[in-house]
Amino acid sequence: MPGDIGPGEALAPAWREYWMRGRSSAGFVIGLAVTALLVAVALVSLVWTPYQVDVMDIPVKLQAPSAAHWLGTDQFGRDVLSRLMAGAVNSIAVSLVAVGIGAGLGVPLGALAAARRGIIEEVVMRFNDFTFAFPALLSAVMITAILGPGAVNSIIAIGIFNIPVFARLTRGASLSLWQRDFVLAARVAGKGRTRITAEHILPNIASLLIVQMTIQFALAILAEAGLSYLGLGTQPPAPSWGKMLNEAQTLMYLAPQLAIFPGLAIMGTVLGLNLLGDGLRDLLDPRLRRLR
Amino acid sequence: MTLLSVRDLCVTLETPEGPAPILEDVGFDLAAGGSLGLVGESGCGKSMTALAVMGLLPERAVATGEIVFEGCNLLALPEGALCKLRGRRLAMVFQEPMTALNPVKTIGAQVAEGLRWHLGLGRGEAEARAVKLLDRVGVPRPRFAPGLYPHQLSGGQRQRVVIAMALACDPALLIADEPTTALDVTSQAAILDLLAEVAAEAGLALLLITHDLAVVWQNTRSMIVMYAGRVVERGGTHEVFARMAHPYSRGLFAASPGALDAVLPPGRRLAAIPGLVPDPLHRPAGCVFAGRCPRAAADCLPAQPAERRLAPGHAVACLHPHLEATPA
Amino acid sequence: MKQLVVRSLAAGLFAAGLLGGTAGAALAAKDSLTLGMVLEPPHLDPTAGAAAAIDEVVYANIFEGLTRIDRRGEVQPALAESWTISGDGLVYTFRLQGGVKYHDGSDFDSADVKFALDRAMAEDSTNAQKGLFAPIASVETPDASTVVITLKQVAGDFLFNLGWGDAVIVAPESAAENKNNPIGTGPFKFDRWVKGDRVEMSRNPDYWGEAAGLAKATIKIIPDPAAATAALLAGDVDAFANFPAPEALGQFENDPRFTVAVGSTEGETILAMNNAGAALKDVRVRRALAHAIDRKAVIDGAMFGYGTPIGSHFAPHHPAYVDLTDRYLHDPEKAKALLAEAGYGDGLSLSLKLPPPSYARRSGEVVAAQLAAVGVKTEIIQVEWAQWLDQVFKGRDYDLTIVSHTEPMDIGIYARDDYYFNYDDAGFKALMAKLGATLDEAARNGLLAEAQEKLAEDSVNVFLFQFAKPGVWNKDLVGLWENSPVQANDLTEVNWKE
Amino acid sequence: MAVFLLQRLAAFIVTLLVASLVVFLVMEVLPGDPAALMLGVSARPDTLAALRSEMGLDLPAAQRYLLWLGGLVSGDLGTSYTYGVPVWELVRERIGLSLPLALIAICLSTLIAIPLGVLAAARHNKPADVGVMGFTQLGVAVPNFWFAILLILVFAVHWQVLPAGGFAGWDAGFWPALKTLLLPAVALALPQAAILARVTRSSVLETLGEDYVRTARAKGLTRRAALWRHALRNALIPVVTIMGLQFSFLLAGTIIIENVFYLPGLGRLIFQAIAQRDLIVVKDLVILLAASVVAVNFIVDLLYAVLDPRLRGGGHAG
Amino acid sequence: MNSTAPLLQVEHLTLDYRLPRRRLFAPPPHHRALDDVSLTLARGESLAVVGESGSGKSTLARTVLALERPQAGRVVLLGRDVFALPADELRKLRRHAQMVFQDPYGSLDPRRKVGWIVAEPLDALEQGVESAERRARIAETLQSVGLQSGDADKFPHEFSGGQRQRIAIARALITRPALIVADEAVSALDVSVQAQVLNLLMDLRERLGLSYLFISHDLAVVRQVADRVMVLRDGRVVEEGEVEGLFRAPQHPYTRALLAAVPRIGVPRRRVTAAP
Repeated sequence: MPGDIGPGEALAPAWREYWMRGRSSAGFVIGLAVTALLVAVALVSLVWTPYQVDVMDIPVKLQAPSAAHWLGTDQFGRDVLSRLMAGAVNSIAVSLVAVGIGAGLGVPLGALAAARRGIIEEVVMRFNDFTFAFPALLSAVMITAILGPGAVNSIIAIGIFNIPVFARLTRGASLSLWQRDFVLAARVAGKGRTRITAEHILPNIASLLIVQMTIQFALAILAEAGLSYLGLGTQPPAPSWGKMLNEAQTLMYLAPQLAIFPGLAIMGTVLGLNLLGDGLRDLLDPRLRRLR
Repeated sequence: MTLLSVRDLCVTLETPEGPAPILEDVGFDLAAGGSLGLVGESGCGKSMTALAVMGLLPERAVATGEIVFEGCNLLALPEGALCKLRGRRLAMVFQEPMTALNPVKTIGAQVAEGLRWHLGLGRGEAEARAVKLLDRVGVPRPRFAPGLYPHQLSGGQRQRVVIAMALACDPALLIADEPTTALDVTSQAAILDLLAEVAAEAGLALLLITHDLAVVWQNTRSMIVMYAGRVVERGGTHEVFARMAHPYSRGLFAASPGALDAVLPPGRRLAAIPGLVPDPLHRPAGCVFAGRCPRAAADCLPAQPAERRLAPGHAVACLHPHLEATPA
Repeated sequence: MKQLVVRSLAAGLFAAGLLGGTAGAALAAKDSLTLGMVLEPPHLDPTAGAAAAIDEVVYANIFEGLTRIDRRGEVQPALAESWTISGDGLVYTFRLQGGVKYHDGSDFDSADVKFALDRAMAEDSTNAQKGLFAPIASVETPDASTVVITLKQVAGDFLFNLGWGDAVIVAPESAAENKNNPIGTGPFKFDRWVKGDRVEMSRNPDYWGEAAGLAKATIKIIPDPAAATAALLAGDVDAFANFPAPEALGQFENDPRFTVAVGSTEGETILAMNNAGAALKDVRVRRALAHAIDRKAVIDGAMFGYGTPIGSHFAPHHPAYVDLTDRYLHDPEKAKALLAEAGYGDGLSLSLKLPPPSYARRSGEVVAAQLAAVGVKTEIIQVEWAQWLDQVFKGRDYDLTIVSHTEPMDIGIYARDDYYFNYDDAGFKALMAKLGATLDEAARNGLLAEAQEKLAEDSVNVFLFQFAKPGVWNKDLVGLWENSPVQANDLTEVNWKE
Repeated sequence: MAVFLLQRLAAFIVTLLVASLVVFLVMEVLPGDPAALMLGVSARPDTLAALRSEMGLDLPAAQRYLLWLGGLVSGDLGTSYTYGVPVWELVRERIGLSLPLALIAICLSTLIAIPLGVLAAARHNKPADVGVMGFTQLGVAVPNFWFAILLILVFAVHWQVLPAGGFAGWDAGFWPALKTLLLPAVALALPQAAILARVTRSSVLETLGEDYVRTARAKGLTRRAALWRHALRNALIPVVTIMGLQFSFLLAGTIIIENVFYLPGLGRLIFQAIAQRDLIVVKDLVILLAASVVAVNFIVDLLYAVLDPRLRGGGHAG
Repeated sequence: MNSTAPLLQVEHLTLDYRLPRRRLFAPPPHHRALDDVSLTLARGESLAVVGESGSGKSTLARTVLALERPQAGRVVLLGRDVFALPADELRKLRRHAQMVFQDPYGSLDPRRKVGWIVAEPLDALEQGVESAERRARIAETLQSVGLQSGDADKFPHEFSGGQRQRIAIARALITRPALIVADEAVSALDVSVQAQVLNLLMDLRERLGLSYLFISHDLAVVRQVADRVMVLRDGRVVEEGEVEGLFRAPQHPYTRALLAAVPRIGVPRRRVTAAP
């Protein structure tokens, strides 16, 4: 929540400056607020939800929003609000790990390609082209066909397709940094490529990576929803927004709220993360007008 | 006859930290067919002056004062009328020939564009004129077909194309903003020669912006020296060089390694100006140069020194100017 | 809520300027029908595949057998005009219909029958129900309109079995091409198959029997329940004989444009258990699970009330049915007690593998919730059919699964060796052998009742409900089957009201 | 340029070869026996064996790979296990839907996105810009399958002006067929349009800051003329890249959208084929899709050369 | 180390850059950046390399510091052939040769504090420098280039271009090298600041006995700081000599054209014919 971070003296000067600048951007503030809300809701749902997430109460199924059930109930009489809240945990967890896999493998690969050039770069880039040649969703469908559907496997599927994104970005940004004089200076100073990568390249692309991570995070949430919608993602009874949409689709005519609320949740989250990403980009490095 | 008369030009730039004064009370005159050198270091506002005259200031900049060109105040003109003047009566050559040309259009089309736009010539006629212009600036057919793209030319050749574009509609004033800074020394000289030639031929006035005193000395009849957004010295080029009255002008002169056609004895140091140019947001109330000035006194601090006439056509904004001749 | 949401959505999208075109609801021509179906047949040869969808398109419409099963599930003459059975029940003599032609104009005679049956029985046959023909010893054709089939042993349901889609009569000239260009003798001719979308057929003018009421029938494949709902509402299809979204039925019932008919099927939906599993081999555990399940809640939750509770593996509409639903009443306390007795008082973890259909997935969720209430933790694993066949059916690598056994009169599966339930009971096998050798109706029914009792007693599986067949169609449409004694969409008698 | 293209071509072939191997191996480890699936639960082992040998599943893996690859090279895609028809026939039927759908979606998104993006850039920080950016933020955030559901709800169910799904077929006439593709195309196009509009905007903004635009303004061109004559073509270069990238996303999008609208297209065919273990169809389709992605990017490379003379080669004159 | 041997000896250096292929089956074309370049630099001597863009002067600078590998020729620093040395030996040698770059904005890592930047060669090249000594060396070096020791805790963006160039010089000095390669070290600076930095370079040379390999396109600057001048054109040495002699009586027509093109105060402009 924006109010939580006051213009306190405790903040480092740079962060304080960022905060002062960030506060003036409406998009950034909204994005930060939405993201913070999402995280807060997810955390709260771990200890408390209005109703138990998985407990069915079939007699009260498909109720419209009411005082008892703010967002109504689903086809098993479960409380939609509670499931949405718990679904946030699922979305965050899946996306976080998937983006973690993507960045964790993609960044080193990209950095390696930029640092070593030659055959290593060629191999990394061919791998990139190769994964890129398959529409991500198609590959995710195949991966889940082999490994079976499930949250873990959808994480793997989404994660794999984040690797080339980060590898490509890291390589591109690193290559231009390798042309910079301060890297040349470090080479003159006798530093090896690995050390230069760690001490100069990565710190300088960190903000770019952070921005890309928020974007990929948003995309991962969409991807998870899509996979769950196709029945390949999170498995019941664990709540997932995509799964909820899938289940709600045939009930659209009886209980449109069942389809509307999870859709809004996904949209709102992605919107918030994108706004946050844009805001961060402008904030951390206004010159980074990366293509989206 | 005065072609261009700039009076009390102030330009303020909106920045996140507040409005920054870039130009303060800049004024000068340029006669038809005359040549004026605008010299100063980076950040002194010389390029901003050129852009103000062209009406191409960045969106965040606000200009006040008067820029009277051929009798009308450009700052008061609506955008449409300005467009009719730009490229037609006013033309400009930029510093970076590498980026000043559109990479996806042929040089012929780019030179012809102004002709078609302002004079309404047809494609064929405009291109025929473009070929003549390119020939004039030293990019002749058949070695350089008008169908070439900018990336197929060297830096010097591109700058010639830019000059051809500027000359296309016979302007009355040509503004050249550091036209040779990005070029190799041999191309530099050739481009300066070309500019002087075409200006003389067409009788157009030249406003030459540069950081190089020697370029001003060789190419202009009068000059102004700018420092931190203000004019500190002005006059006929030869008069100013003969007696560089402002301590800044003199410091600049002494610091230029090639200023004197003599070699300092081994071990002798250049006369560096100590300190830094003040940041536009934190300019001192008094003389902007006082902080770095060897002659500064207490009276320099309270208020901006008014311009003082030293000789006909030679004025300086300093309370303690050098009155002796420049050591040569 | 609903109206409000839809209106504001409509307004929003209209404002966005996305609306193009005008209302163009063309009136359905009165002699053609578009019937929705969930699964697309992989091909159109009923003698070479197990998919119910094949029969649902071609059976009784394009292909016919010697006998046919009518809408009440009774055996009727078809290509065989009549038959006689020898006293020992081993020799069947069929008299064939005269003047029957295939759609390609060739004539039908007894040689075709022999060809078709021999082909199905052959060593390299790829007939999915080869077992149907197992009792046959020989097929002979004394003349062009007579077929004599001799059996190895008495088979009580032989005539019924000949009415299956897998036993239809095909011609030697066209048999090889039937997968894509089915040539049969039925009242409809195959026109074309736009794969992934629809199968089109039209009235066979040369049909030997009474001509079909419809000039044209299109079977449209709509795999998604939501899309099915939308397609009906939008008038893209006229009928769904087996509508896949029970949750939406209430809405169609309230809509004067539609008729909703809930019929019965041969589908027993069961929570199948691996009787050889570490915990599940203990009958107390199996009984505990049976007590843990509230069938009513499963039917309400998963099927929106459509379905009949069953207590054994038997269809309630069958004369031999015994109601055993009170054998294991919903009683969580008793379930816990039984589990404790079996040594699982601290809980039990089981896998629950669910195939794709929504009845299985939804029932699975309800079942999992109910089992959780008695301390049985289930891990739901959703599988595709291919995986289900591989892992559950063939590999028997599962604890629990939910599936509907849709074949008619299939209680015999419990007597099969190595069947996926791992229920290996000599007593039951003996019972089935005895049934196979019994022809007398009353005696058969007695044996069947005994078999039902036995399965319930051993709590082999948790028997959930008999699958309902919710049909939704345009109120002006008559003649569609309400029940589904065999997997078929017999369109012979379908017509539009005047 | 020609060398560059040949090198790309070689890289593409290698990519496709590797892809074919990977796809083949993936299909090998895919659990589930296609023969068992076709014959169902009552099948007997001898029946299964007969079918497996009919389908060629009893050959060693390496031999099957080479047979398949050889078939691909000679244009023979093999025969579908389930449908029993040549895969090429299936593809031909479906591509008549998927390709027009993708093209309509691309056209639609381009027609929406580029003007919006240019408008936003031209009115940088003005209300029009803020509005366009808001729209694009929403467009990027909306899951396309959800948007598709909303479209059905409004246009097919509420107003009943457009069909809820299905494909009339081109033989039903151009307009009826187009009508059935309209909603799917819109659902596919909107998120793409949002992304494209953002790219266009930032690209145009970037080129508007270039020196040559200032040069054009110094020639007397109005802001608008400088934008259309000088900034746009340069700005289109990154836009074309993104359009190339989008093709891949569009293919992925069709898998979901074709499911929502029950369209018999390639996306659903592949989804179905995976479920039915029609391995040959899956393998062929994956390779075809990969090849089309690669081909589209090849076309993008060619387009670059059209847009950017610097890539056309030709050395320095003089 | 033999003290009579020259500090740096470059022998017949030839370096090609590969260009993209133009035809598939032809070998890729080369651009010859350095063509048989030789030079000798004595201790305490300052040699300027001048030339226009593309003349190969920056490539020469990088090759001397073993940042590029030539196709032919040797670079001998302090008697050791840098391209024949194993990697760790080369690293040890690096502390004797450091570099100052053209762009004072690009040559300092914006994410690092000045102290870290200045100490970088020390950290990389000299093992076991204690933190107190390290601090002292940073402070001392900063002071020697006219900055304050407290500046070590600031970031580069808090400094002006001239000050940044001082930081870059401090970084080059911290390992107390014998040779400094200055690649256009003052050409990005304004005239008044340029004079400050040139003066600093001259002071340091006197105080520390440094040798400079001074790469520049600006003949006027070169004249101020160099003992000897070497003129490069298209990768080849066209003329070399004592600075005074070369400026007063250039032998090669290209050198003459270069000199003639420099604008000078007090000398009326005369038409030059640009060298083709």
